[in-house]
Amino acid sequence: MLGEGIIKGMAETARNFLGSYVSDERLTTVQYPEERIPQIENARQFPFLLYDGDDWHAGMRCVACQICEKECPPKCIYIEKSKDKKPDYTGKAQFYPAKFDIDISVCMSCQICVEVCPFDAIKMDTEYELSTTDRFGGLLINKQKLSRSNSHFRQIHPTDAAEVDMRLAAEKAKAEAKAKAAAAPKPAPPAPVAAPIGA
Amino acid sequence: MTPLSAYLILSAMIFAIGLAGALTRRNAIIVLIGIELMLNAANLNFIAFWRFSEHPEALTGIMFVIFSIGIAAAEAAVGLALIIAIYRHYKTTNVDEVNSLRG
Amino acid sequence: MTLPFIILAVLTIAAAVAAMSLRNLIHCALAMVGAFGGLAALYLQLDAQFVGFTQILVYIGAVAILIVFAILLTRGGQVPEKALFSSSWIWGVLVTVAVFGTLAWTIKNSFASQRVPAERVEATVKEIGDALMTKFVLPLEVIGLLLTAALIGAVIIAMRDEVKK
Amino acid sequence: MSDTFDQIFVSLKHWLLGYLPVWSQPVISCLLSIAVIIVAFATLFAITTWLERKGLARIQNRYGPNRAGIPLTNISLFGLGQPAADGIKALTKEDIVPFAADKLVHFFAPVVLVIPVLLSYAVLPIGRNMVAVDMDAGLLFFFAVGAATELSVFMAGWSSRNKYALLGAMRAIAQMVSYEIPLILSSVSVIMMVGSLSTVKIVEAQSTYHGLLPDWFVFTPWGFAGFILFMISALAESNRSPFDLPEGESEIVAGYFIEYSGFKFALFFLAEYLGMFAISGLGITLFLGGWHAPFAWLTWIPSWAWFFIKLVTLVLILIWIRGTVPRLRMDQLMNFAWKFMLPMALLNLVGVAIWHFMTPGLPRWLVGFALVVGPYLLLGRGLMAGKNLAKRTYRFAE
Repeated sequence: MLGEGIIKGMAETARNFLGSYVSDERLTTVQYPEERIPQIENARQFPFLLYDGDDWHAGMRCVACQICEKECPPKCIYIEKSKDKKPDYTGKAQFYPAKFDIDISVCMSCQICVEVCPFDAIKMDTEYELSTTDRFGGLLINKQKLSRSNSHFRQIHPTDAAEVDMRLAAEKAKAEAKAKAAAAPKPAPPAPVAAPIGA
Repeated sequence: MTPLSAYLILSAMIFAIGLAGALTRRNAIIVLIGIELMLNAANLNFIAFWRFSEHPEALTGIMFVIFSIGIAAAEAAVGLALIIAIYRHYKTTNVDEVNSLRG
Repeated sequence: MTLPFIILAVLTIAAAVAAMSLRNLIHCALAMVGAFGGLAALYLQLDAQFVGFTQILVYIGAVAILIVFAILLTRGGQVPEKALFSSSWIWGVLVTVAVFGTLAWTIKNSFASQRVPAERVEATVKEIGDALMTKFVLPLEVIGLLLTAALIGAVIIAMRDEVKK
Repeated sequence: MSDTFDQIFVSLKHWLLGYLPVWSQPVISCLLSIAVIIVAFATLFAITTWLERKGLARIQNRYGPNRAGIPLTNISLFGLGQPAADGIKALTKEDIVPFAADKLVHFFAPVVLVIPVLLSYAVLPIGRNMVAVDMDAGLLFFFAVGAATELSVFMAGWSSRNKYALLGAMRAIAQMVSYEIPLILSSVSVIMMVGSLSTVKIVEAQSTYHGLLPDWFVFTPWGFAGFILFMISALAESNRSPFDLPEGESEIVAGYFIEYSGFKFALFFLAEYLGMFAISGLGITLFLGGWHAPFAWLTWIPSWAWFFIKLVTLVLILIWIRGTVPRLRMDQLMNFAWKFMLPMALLNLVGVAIWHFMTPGLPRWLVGFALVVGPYLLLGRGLMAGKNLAKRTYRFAE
């Protein structure tokens, strides 16, 4: 109560004040638009849709099973199943999403959609500069804008991507072996062109 | 310069307003405000008479007002303490309802 | 009558009327502050600087705050639904009219209108202080005693009696 | 030469008035003084907001505002454009009035807060011959208009119909009423010494130089104690940290101006800072020799410059304190006011009286010193007695 503590504290703050001008190490602030901290590998922002090959529509892995739409806690995913089918990467004909929108103003980046997807079709992106002047339309992102190629996925999450690629390659090999076995007695039908994994 | 009678009439009006409030309002706090207004009207009289007196250097009017302000402050403190005590007891500050001495 | 006096007088009277007639108690208290401020300005107009500032310091700085606190402590912040005026209001009005009539009649017939103000009035703080310490020292002491007694009394009255429970 | 600079504003005003018709001179003279005071202190307000943000940031090892500069260029000027940007933002923001608010009182509260604060500048001598009104009861005027701000704080808190606003207003009033007493008592010590309530006379009484040091009241034992007490009370009166409970963000969001936005919020902000300048200016006038230079050989610097140098120094110290001391709890605040500040201020008055009647010399210094340090040690130790000040232990945390 005699005020020594206050004097001690004032000396400490004065030391910090002067020190911030002397040593740059004290200033931990990152001057954002000019400087950026590299993102860690497990960084995640908002989901995106993966496609194989070069054509986002043909290579889209999503089969419109709508599991993610049902699981999404804030209900920010809107999927409409297509009427026709298109072949997936193993060559099997599958539905595809006629409409796949994510409202990222609602999305809470929980990654549940990624966890539940049986087709490895939806993953988390690391892109964070998504600001827009239109908060209703601008943040409702459609199928085309959500699509990212597999090479992008490999770039942002290398470990995760390698694991997924391995699993998908194994599955494809199995499917091909099965197809071969089935095709062995008869001449094989012209195999549907699927983008090779990791093209 | 404004004549003395103008100040006196003004003071009488403020006194009458305060008196009317103190006599007719039901809330005890407003009654107290009315009493304060009456005291202030008297103070205005003292100051006016001092200003128009023949010996203003005697400072009697000023002194009276200073003491009167002191008393008014004490009165307000005690009055409000009484009102709060009454409110605790009767759960009202309405002077019409506070009419029994029995606790 | 000069223009500043008329303006101040009208404002003070309006504020006083508002303080006595508004429905919301807090509005009444704020209007009362306006009336006290107007009176302080009138004191300044009458060359009583010290008293004017004391009026502001004591009434606006202390009494008004006290009243506002009392209003909130007695839950007077809400607008009452019941009648504003007491049951015997007619007698109050009659008494008021009688009092004002008597006062006005007396003032009108008194020598007050012939009085002229003193030429130059100096009530410096030094003079007031000197007077307080010499001629008026007994009243000053009595006021000090009164204020102390009022302080203790107010605290004791407003204190919750723990003993009864 | 130094005299011309010293009186430059005074002679400028006389020169300007010389061109005007005689009947308009008193009015124009008043308006000029008012305009200069408002412009000077509003500019100081703008600079202080920037200084404060910068200083606090550096104390916390941050950069502080460093972007806003000259618009449409890349020149940032250490973020000096920030006050202008903030001002434009505040002026163009939507003015939101709560639906349940008492509209009239809600509207008037910021206005009646700013007016008394501006009025209090009327008696501050900011330079030689530079005081708006040299009143006989100047100090009383200052405290009287200062007391009027309490009511506007209450108006703001009550009319918002928000419990946090009301709590903040109640806290603010309780704090301002409590700290007004040591504030006035510590200035009474100066009044006792000078024998006048006029701010100009108080500054005159400190005009001489005594050896190396000037005859400022802060360089006497009672004056030093009085200055410290005055500045602590001033901190509390202007609701600044560590006495910023009325607007404690972590408890009651923003206190009494929680429901204000846009320009009205800016008015509250302005009133707070102008109040801080006014009360610091009064502290300078009472204890730090007003506009007098600290050394006889520095008198060539204009008097108004000295006033502003002292003012900015005090404000910087207040910023430093804000960056250091954490907010008090309500009971600590009240205990400090009534159990420490008030007895100290009262005992200080005794010290002044004894100092006044003793002949100058070493015994006077010793007695004066003893009368400050003795009560300080006794009160400080006494308040600590029976308190467990060891490091706090937590039962469940850790």
